[in-house]
Amino acid sequence: MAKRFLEVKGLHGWYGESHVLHGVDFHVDEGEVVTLLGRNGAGRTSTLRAILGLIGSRKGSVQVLGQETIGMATHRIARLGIGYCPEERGIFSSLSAEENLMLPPQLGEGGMSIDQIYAMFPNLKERASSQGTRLSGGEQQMLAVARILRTGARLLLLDEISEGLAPVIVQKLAEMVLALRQQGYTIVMVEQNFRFAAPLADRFLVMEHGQVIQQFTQAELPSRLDSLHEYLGV
Amino acid sequence: MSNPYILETRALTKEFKGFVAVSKVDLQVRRGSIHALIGPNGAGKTTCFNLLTKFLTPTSGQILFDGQDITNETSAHIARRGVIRSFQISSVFPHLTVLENVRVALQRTLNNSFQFWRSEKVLDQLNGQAMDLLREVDLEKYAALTAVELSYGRKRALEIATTLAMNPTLMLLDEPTQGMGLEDVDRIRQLIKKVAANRTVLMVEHNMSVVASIADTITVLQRGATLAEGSYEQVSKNPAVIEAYMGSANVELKGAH
Amino acid sequence: QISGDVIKVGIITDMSGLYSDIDGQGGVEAMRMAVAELGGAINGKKIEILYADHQNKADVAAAKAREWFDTQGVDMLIGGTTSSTGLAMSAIAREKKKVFLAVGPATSALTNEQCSPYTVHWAYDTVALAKGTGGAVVKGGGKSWYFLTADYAFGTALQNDTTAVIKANGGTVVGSVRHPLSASDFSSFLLQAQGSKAQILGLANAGGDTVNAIKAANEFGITKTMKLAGLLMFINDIHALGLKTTQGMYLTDSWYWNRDAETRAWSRKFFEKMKRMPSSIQAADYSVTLNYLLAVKATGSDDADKVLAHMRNTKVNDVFAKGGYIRPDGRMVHDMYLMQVKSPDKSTEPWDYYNVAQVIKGEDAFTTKAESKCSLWK
Amino acid sequence: MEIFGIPLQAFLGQLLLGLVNGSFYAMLSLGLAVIFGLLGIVNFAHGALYMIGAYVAFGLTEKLGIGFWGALVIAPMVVGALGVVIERTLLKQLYNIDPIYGLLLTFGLALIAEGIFRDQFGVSGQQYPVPDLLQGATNLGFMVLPNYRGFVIFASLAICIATWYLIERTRLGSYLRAGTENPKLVQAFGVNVPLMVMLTYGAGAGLAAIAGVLAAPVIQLTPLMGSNLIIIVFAVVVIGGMGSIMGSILTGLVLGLVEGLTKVFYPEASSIVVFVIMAIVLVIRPAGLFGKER
Amino acid sequence: MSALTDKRMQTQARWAWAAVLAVLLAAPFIGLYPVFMMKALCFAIFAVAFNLLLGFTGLLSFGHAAYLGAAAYFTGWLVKEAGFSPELGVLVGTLGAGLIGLVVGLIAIRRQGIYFAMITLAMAQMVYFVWLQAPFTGGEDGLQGVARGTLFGVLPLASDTTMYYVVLAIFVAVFLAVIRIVHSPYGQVLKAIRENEPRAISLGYDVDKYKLLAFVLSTTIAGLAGSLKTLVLGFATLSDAHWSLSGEVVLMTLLGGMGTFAGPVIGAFTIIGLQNYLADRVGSWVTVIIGAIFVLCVLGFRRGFVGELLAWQKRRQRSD
Ligand SMILES: Nc1ncnc2c1ncn2[C@@H]1O[C@H](COP(=O)(O)OP(=O)(O)OP(=O)(O)O)[C@@H](O)[C@H]1O
Ligand SMILES: Nc1ncnc2c1ncn2[C@@H]1O[C@H](COP(=O)(O)OP(=O)(O)OP(=O)(O)O)[C@@H](O)[C@H]1O
Ligand SMILES: CC(C)C[C@H](N)C(=O)O
Ligand SMILES: [Mg+2]
Ligand SMILES: [Mg+2]
Repeated sequence: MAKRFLEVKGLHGWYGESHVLHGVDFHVDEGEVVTLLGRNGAGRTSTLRAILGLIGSRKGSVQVLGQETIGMATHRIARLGIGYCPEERGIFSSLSAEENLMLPPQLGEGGMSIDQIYAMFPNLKERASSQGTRLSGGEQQMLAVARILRTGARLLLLDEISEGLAPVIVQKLAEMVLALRQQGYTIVMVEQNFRFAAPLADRFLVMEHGQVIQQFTQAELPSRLDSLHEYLGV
Repeated sequence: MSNPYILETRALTKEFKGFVAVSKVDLQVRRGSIHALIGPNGAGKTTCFNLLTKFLTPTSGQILFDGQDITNETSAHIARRGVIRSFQISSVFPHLTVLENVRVALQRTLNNSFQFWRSEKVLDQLNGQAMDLLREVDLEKYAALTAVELSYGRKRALEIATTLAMNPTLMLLDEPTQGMGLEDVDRIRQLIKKVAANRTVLMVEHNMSVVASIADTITVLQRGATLAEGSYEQVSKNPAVIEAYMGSANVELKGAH
Repeated sequence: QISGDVIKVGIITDMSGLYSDIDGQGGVEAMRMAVAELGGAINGKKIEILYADHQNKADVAAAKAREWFDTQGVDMLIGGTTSSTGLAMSAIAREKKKVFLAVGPATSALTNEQCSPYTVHWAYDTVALAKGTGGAVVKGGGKSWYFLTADYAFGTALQNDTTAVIKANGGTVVGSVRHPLSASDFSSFLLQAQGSKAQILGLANAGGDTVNAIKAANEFGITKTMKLAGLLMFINDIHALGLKTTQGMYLTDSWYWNRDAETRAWSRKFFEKMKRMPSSIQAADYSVTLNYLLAVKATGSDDADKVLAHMRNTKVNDVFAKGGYIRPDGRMVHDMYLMQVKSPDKSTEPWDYYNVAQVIKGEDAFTTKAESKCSLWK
Repeated sequence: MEIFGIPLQAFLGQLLLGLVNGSFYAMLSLGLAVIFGLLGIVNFAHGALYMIGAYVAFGLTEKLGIGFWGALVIAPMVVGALGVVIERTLLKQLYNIDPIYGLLLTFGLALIAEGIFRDQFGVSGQQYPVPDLLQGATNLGFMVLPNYRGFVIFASLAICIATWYLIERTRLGSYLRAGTENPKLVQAFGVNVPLMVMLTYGAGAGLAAIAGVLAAPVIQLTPLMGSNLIIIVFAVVVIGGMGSIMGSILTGLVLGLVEGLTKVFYPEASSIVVFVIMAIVLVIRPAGLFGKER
Repeated sequence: MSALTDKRMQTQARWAWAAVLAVLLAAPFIGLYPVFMMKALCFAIFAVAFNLLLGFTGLLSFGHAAYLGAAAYFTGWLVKEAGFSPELGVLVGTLGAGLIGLVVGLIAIRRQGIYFAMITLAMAQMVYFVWLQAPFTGGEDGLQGVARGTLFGVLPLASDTTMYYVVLAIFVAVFLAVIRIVHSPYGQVLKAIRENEPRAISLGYDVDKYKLLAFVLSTTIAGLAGSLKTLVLGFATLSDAHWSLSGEVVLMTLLGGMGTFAGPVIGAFTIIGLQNYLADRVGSWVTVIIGAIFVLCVLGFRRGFVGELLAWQKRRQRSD
């Protein structure tokens, strides 16, 4: 059996006084690609943020490679080998595109080289010296994904990475995810864009009201389409 | 009217420190149509919008609205002419009620916005009109809530209602369905179609299914310049567009969003 | 008839700023010495001392004075340092018809344009300083002057009064530069002064400002080309600068602790409490309190008009002044002293700093009737 | 020799003194820019920290007999430590709210510091001696320049350039810049942001203290010396635009010179010239000379 | 919140106001020192003006003393040197402050947020230096001995009690005027601008003009406070224009509750009272105490007295 990379048990999360995660349970094995599905506001982003300790407060258990992270500072959790691409992209305006790219510190072996990254996203090379937030919406999205590929993180948390990208690029991203899977990366994706996510994931989790309400594998997908339709309007 | 185009640009160009983001674009938006602006990321779509509404100043070129040169007018002026934009990220007045959100937009027509000595009760005459607009976007139930309390899709709807309140001749929508679940996408798509009945819409959109179903004309930008223009059928068959934007697996990804 | 059954005397002065050494806590102590001398009470009515810090701000002084007269029943107010506050308090006292005894303020306006029947100016004024030091320097050959002036009532008055003396003695004034009260850095003002090529740099300022100006002038080598004339210098300033820097300078003051046996005896008592010798102003604080209280005792009343009438008819004879008297314009006329700072080797003990070069008779020191613009003295 | 009817001597002299003042503006606006840049807080207490730096040096010399050079090292460390405490206990609670509260909080801190020092030292000036090594003056022909003031110019330039290099050209610097915009995210990349922020405020406070120690021998130490200066420094920052470190350094120096010039030609205006320039710059370039377009 | 509880709160507020007004009306007869009360009322006007800008427009002006000071000087000079009647002196002083506000506003409005605060502070400091050097202000000495004169040629103001009622009447008028401004069509637009400026622009509002009007209104009222203060106390000095006063008015507003109507008034009375009470007792520690209140307010009391009270009432109602 593959190693457990991430184990989430009974995770509750709050933003200030509002309780948004109500006991999330799931796990991700090393080398797996898992997609979180759900309607707007179901709590998918919050789940990713909670894994890194980025939301107001959290309770329950989140183990990364067997280590309990509740109560750990965010930067120490990240150092366990997690790369995060946030929903709102988080490009820094005081840094150039290239500085943005180079910003995240090295977390481990085997990250992509700059040349590989530029080969994948030629736009970024061209705009390398531009101020980060001057890039177009889509370029910023590319940058946000690209910069965590450099760090050697083995678990990638990708929030809506196909958002706002031209179909060509979406297609490229799909290829990229597949390639990463090939290389043994562990990936947790949040996707609105079901068609994009469908062929990529090993497993799907459906969230509703801050809980995981369904789980199934790629193989089970065809048989689940109907019930998915009900939840997601797919 | 003699001029079939509500909006025209002539060789519109924007340079950022030597980088040409928009290059000699001649855009012609036909009165009463839904016009989509698409193109790869970084093609200059948002920049174009910013130029049209004067959030950025063009490096060169001209902008004509209804045949009149508006290149040198300020943002507020242009808005008052009836060119209203929505933002890529949702933009409402969070702590005003839904009704007040719309009313603030209607208020301009009363020309009393500098009257600090009158009671705000004079604004109540606008409530009926505001409710009508909310009804149009299915928000009348929420009229008394503050805008923060709305879900994402409803915020976008509110934004459109507010925009409609300005009685815009030309609406500029920047990726109106971005970040929405499928349900909401459909709601917004229908809404756009509905409100476009008697006005012009210019929109940026990556969601091809939306574009395909409602756009009358499509302009494809690439590297700041026009690559192709025409109906969805024409444009989507254009090899250059497929190459630059749709991608090879066009057919498969068409409905990807 | 003592109002409120207690005699309240107050002082509003600089308790924390650049003039606080000259008056401040020491001034309050001097008042206490006077009260103690009368046994702390007159005819069984207790004497109470109030003090407050005006931070050299006229508005603070005026507001405090008004509040004291309105709500505290203060009978007599001593004006501590700073002319602008003095003028402000004088106006309030006049409105409230209460005794105001100006000690620290230097401006001659208190007994001139702005004289008041309720104000007596006790120790010194800018006219006396101008005639004393200004006159001595011009006569000693310093004919062309440039002023470094503190930018408020006192500086202006001192510059004007000194200018008049210089002109009368055949000298000229080539220019002036104004600096804010309590300036932090004098270097650029001094460069301006140096550009003027005048012989004498007249320092129309006081306290910490004078001390710092003199120091900076040394630092920038200005003392090599110009001679400094400190128009108002107190013993505390000499103490701060040291004799090495100040030797040979002329200055005018209303009192010197080391003048005779009587002053020495009183000063040593003061020294025990304050660990420094009294300034002329502190001595005057004592004198003014004592004379006021004596007048209250004599008239048996703290009514302003009665007490003042008595004071006007009585000579001042105490450790501060001999044979002093109050003129109709409110000036207390007494002798002034032109002094020269000793060289370090001539100084026999700590605080032994001056030789008295000349005693200026009261009649010669202050404004004359002909010069006066006071309507009360016509 | 004369320039526009002004003796060359006076002219150059005032310029040089202006440069000394400009050095202080530069150092303070630099620290302000660093703290604002990295913490998003307009540090009104900057003036107070500068004042405290000067007084700590004063105390070290008067009470402990440690000389200027020792004070120049120790005082910034003491004030830096104070900064760290302030950051940990107070500022930390303000990071996610309107930056205006940061301004108000530090304003309150400035008042507290001012009050305490006023109680201890009064408002009258204290003297701090020039270090022996830099005693005396050099006759430059057109003026006598006290050696110490020349030293101030060089020292502050060196400090400014070192800081600029650290922030704009090193990896640590890029963490700092990114951290200001989105500290949570930078932390999510594995950087220890809380530590970084704390040290930054400490360093900013230390910078102010260095300026304070350098200033101690040339001006009167008063509890108010900081707040009077900080407002001018605010104007300097607005003129330069908070966007760039280099911008604040250059603007500081240049405005010092301009002030010096004004003292030659129209002394009455010298205290307002910086503000007038600020108004003009705002009309022409609202983002400031070096500020980035919004 | 239901309409019913809303009503109930309104009635409660009415009663509270009536009680406050009664106390204010009776003040001179229940042993409150009228000069103190007048000073506090002047500062209450000042704080109310400031709050119009900070609380209701979202602009932090850190140099509001400039306008109070300007009006103080104008009125002082006009009444003392030019022989104006008090009403005319106050009127011209007030408008003069508004005019300076207009000029400063035109410059400061170009930047937002924290920059706006810094620019207003710097401009105020510039104005301060102008007063310091201008020939008619008396420099460090200030203008002293400004007589109160006779109001409209019939009502002599020399008596503190008479003057007090005049000040009180003006205060009440200003207070009501500010409520009206906030609840006017203009106020509605201001609110929208404060909430989301880019959106307001895109709706065709020329936001700079609206902000400028708010700035001018606020500075004008601040001027009124300064003019009155000069008449009450009889002097105008640099302290009226000093930055520390600008800081104090921020504190008054913050402490009382910004964005509320009663807050600034309560804040003004608290701070002025505190200063008066403490000044003789603790000396320079007053500054420390004021600073500490600032810090505490920012850290844990951002809604101020009134804001906390309202929040508490709301919470109580929800749990009802
Ligand atoms: N910063 C916040 N403060 C308070 N509530 C929040 C915050 N962020 C999210 N929420 C709430 O938490 C719930 C879950 O939000 P989350 O962003 O995790 O949803 P999601 O599934 O990612 O949806 P989306 O498709 O909109 O990104 C929503 O109800 C949302 O309103
Ligand atoms: N202010 C700016 N300064 C410098 N370059 C800019 C600026 N704004 C945009 N650009 C550049 O101009 C190009 C066009 O940007 P624009 O935002 O218009 O793209 P877009 O077509 O909207 O793309 P997307 O679909 O990804 O949002 C991009 O390469 C971007 O980096
Ligand atoms: C005590 C003095 C230094 C005060 C000064 N002579 C003045 O009148 O302002
Ligand atoms: Mg999400
Ligand atoms: Mg875009």
